Amino acid sequence: MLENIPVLSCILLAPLVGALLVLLLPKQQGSWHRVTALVFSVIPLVLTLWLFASYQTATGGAPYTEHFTWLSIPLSRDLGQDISSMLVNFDYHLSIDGISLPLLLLTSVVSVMAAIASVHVRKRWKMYYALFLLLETGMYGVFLARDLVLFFIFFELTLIPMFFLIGVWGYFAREKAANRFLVYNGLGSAAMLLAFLILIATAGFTAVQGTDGVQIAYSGSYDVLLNNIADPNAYANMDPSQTGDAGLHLSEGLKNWAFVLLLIAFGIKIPIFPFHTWMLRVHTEAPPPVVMIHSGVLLKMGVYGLIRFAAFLLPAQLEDWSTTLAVLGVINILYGAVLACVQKEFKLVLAYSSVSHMGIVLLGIASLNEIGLQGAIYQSVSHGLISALLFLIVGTLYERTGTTQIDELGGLAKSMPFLSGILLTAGMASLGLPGLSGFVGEFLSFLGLFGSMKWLTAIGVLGVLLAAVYVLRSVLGITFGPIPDRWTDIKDARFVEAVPMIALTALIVLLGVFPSVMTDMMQQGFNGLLEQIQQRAGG
Amino acid sequence: MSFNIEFTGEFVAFFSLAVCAIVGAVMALNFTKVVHMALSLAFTFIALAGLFVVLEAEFVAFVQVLLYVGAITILMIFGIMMTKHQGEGQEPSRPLLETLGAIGCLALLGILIFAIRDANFPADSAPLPLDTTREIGKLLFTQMAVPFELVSVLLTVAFIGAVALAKREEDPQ
Amino acid sequence: MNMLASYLTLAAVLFCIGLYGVIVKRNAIIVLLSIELMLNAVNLNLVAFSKYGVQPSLTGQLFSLFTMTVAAAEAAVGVAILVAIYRARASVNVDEFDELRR
Amino acid sequence: MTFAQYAWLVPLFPVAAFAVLITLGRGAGRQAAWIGTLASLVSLILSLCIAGERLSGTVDEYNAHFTWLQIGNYSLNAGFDVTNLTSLMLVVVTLVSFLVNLYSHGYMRDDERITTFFAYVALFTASMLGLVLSDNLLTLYIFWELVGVCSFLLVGFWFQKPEAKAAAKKAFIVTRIGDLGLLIALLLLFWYMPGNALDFSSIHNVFTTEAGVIAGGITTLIALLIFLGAVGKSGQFPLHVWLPDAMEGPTPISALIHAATMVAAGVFLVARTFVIFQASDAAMTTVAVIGGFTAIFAATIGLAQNDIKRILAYSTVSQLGYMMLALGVGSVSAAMFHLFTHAFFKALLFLGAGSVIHAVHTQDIREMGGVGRNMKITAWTFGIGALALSGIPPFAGFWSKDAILTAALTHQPLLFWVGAVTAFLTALYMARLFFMVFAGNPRGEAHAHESPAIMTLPLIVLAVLAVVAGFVETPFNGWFGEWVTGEKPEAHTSAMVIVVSVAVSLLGVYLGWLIYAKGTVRRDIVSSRIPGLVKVLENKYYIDELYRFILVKPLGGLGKALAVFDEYVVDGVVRMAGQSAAGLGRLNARLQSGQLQGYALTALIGLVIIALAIAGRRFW
Repeated sequence: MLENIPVLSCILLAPLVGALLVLLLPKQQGSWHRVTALVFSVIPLVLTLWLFASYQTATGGAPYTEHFTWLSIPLSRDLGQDISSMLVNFDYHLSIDGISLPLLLLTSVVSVMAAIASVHVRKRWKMYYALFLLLETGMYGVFLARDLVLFFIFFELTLIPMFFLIGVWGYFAREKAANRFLVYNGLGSAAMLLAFLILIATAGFTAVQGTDGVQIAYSGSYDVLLNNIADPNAYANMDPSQTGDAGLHLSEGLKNWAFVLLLIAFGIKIPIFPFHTWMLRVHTEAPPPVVMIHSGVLLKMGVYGLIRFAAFLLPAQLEDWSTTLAVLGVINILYGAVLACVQKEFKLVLAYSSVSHMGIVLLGIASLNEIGLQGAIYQSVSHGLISALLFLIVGTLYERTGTTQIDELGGLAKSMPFLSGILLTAGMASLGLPGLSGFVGEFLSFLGLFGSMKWLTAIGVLGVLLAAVYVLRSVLGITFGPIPDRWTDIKDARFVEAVPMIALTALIVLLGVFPSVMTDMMQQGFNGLLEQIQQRAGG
Repeated sequence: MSFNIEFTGEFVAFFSLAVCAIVGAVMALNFTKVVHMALSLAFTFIALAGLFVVLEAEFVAFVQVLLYVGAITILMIFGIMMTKHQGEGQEPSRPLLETLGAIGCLALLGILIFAIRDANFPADSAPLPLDTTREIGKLLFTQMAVPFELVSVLLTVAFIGAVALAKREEDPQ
Repeated sequence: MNMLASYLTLAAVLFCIGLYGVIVKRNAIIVLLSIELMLNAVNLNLVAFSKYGVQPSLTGQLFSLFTMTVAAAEAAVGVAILVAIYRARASVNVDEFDELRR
Repeated sequence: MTFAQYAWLVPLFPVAAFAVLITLGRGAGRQAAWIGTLASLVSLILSLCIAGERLSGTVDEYNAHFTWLQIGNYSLNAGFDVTNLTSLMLVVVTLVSFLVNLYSHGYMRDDERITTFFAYVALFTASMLGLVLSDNLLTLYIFWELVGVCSFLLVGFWFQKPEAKAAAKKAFIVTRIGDLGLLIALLLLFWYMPGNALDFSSIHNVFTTEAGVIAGGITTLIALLIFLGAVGKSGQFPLHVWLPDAMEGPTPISALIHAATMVAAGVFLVARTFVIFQASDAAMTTVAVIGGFTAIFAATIGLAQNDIKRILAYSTVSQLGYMMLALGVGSVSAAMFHLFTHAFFKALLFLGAGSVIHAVHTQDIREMGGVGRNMKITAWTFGIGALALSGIPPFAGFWSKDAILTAALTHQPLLFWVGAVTAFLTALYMARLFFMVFAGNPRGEAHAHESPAIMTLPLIVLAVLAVVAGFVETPFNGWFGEWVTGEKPEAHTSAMVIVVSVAVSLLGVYLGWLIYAKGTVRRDIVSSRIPGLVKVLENKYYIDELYRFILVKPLGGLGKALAVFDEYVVDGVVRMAGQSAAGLGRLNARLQSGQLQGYALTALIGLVIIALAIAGRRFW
């Protein structure tokens, strides 16, 4: 029954429909908007869960793929003798595999939780929920799209709602944070666009022999690019002296440029060391539900992009750059951790800890083996859940106390035992306690990288120690110690706040105890890349 | 540039009319009174009409006189008369704009002349039909009927628009 | 040097003078007139090509007619706008029209 | 069917108890706490069955595992082993845990978070049981960390005390340093072991039968890193600093940590991976030296402390040093034997101390005295524990200490003398503790009274064990060592060891009696002559201060420096770029004057430039 329904499109479009519906609802009915947003966030969750349950590692995402040409523009370049037509195609191509499905799942879970957590939003619900749902569409699109142009569109689509969500509903310096966000990500997008153009212009075409000549079609299709770049006999890889056209040759130099551009583009999103400052502001200034999305999902878009485009399309360059990537990862880990140790603002601690954790993801990618790569994705998912949980707590805390300064808080375990327990659990997950999801991601990343770069791993492992320092310092600072008088009467989490916390905690525990629920699936996703790397190693 | 110019009748006519046109245009920019400027430009338009005659485009020349000299210049003069022009001649100079404008225009001129000189034009030309006016009329109502109609619509719209724009706005009450 | 080049050069000169007027003159009416001059320079080109072009035909003349019509329409609307602006701001100086900035 | 097949149930009962208790939370009444006790009793019974089965010697070692995580060709397993060693540890852990559970019903009676307490204890026990049962290093590491976090939770149980908060933090972070070593050792082993195997039987095979598969340097490195983990957990020098501070937790927890769960993990780990150490002489020497040094070092500190629990804590550090010493000189059986006996008498001592604290509401021994008059059971049992710890025959501690000293004498005579001196010091500080607390006249205001039966019952049980546990292995009977390690122990009938060990212990006790009970020797005999020494000892050799000075401060400084760097350099560059862009924007905004003619001019210039560019192409 469900086989005939375009599931992926439904996932993609449900939030969009929700957004339109929210816009149509009368302004006064705040709760209607909330319910609508929640319902239209739950639909994709149900669908992704169904996908997850029915996903067969043998067939991969093929049964769910949706592909048709959306726009086709003829190019009136002077055609050669045997070329019948030249087209630029814009494809609508959605698919999933073992890499995108976990992230899709993460997106839907975090979205629902953030939608629930949005109860604290106090003004302009209508616009808030409309933008929120639009943001969701963008995120699903990013993880579903298999066309470079489509990916780019969705990637950009996340920027706009985020900009307004930060700028309108944030805290005091919200406009500044929103601007910073837009500037950095705009820069990243520019780099990405350039890289995509290089790739499409050189390797993104198919030549089909028709009855009246060769039909050449340019498109951003990921599969086409993947085949063309991997195939040494493809036009893009042939020596220009053979083809006589220097402009279309994807030379090693050009590949390098494309890789670096992609690294910058996604490095800003992840964020990699010198590009991380925008993220700090977003973490501190954006409203907590938005940070849940941001830290939980948006940063992972960078990881996903890096793996999907930089690693899969240009594995040779990834290999050349892997040491750099690992060094950057180690810098991220230690830099973020050391800075997290001295922050006075809890949200900044979390922001720097995100920097540190994303460094571990980089290590996983740089390891170039299946353990590390899976570790990278696993760590992404796990960090998504953990930081979503942490910011959920931050939101609740701020709602009660009006501050997130560690010095001003303290002893909250007395008045809010439930919240403190969850906070402690989340902190433990964040510092990589076995039995919680953070450990598996960290362990796999380190294990993978250790196979290729021992010393760097040994240095990077220090980050785990520093994680203990900053997590305990901040979490204990908030929950332990004597309680100031003004916090003795604050109430513990309400039911509506407790539900997402329990759900996220349960997921974190589940992933920590049974990691194989996800790793089997991811294994299939990485097969292609690993084959290529092994081929290069062999040849 | 080869200077072996044949002093044909056409050349003499062209040369003198061209001088008139340029002088008229230059003067138009140099006068201080707006009315003088407009009249000077009218002179240029007439010279151009003469050039059209030289180019065997009598009908165009006729329309040129009718339209530019007769209509547009008069329209402009009406415009001048409907608006006040105090402080003419004592414009604050805008040296940057003027210098850059002059440099830009001269550069454009240089490029254009360079391009014209560089281009390869056919040496001889096929003769045009003798009665160009008739031929134009035929063309206008056959091959060019649609553009012609479009232009008439445009004129009508412009007319109505001009009326609507220039009409004194009535009080809302 | 054949005649076509001479006509084109003349047209270029007139065009540039018109352009200079558009850029430099403050009085809106002169600006409008300068635009007319530029259009006329183009007309001259069209007519010259109509006689000396690669394929001499009447199309050039026809197009110059169309251009004139458009010019007339433009002049009419232009003057109308000018009058309207003058009513509002009591000035016809282009450098005082900076509505685009706001 | 054998009981061993169901060994996985042993940790599962406490886990279930934890889940139930933490879900019920404060809402459940005090009686809910019995769930935890019941679970540990069931575990104890099952452990006893398993151990009994192993004692009968009729069943083979049992192993069961499953694939926890399969990644490509690599697989990470989880499973459990039932051997003599693990069954012994199971019994020790469950027994101590059960007794502590019982005791806590009395000790924690008035705490409002009693259910939480029992939940944590259950989780703690479960983690330790999991650690003991693990059949490979990864699973062990997982439980190892869980043990760490549970001890953190329990040390910080009274979270409102700033000292408890600091101690919990310190315990977690310091042990984490050791954990890092273990983690790196794990990574090394994974990539160097043939077949990426991490289970102990493969490790055993590789390092005993296929020696040379892993290079010597790497072996030493792995061994030392594993040892680093053990150093952290077992409170060896230089990572011992957390253990005395961990006394901020409730006293039953101290008993649990010091006797059976947390600190034993380090010794157990080294014993479990002993083949790796055996493959590297350097590692063995390091273990022995660190162990010996820690033993004497902690004993000297113990002499000068005034907090009853801290004295016991340093004695634990010292005794763990003994165990490491035993391992370092190659005697697993002696180490495990001492671990076994130590578990009982140290639990006894802590619970006894808890009973005293419960009665007099202070931990400072200078404010106690004469407690023994009103607390007969506590005093007697505590005395038995103290004698056992001091190594007075025929108490358990004597036999195990004797085994260690014998092993030391045969392999590293120098360390034997270190051990002997430590034995003297141990006897001395235990005598000091005992006499200052129980003998003489009351110095404090509080009126001591005997603790309720639920607290004294565990004391009595442990006291009995502290007497008899030593007889499982005596110089005349090597049964225990053979059972645990599977190897015939070396014949050790060195009369000299027995004589020396008994002599120094008795000397220590006698000296203590002279100073602190009889008063014939003045107490300030040392402090008046060498005040500096006492001060150094009282301040624990300034190790904490040293760490603060060379680690904590620089880290904070580095963090602050980096924060400035981040704010002004990383962000500053961006800000500068941003501001220059904004400046450019302002410049452009001035160009955006609204002047039509300006726009036209710009367009013209642009056109000219483009035309020039196009035309210019012809010339080059």
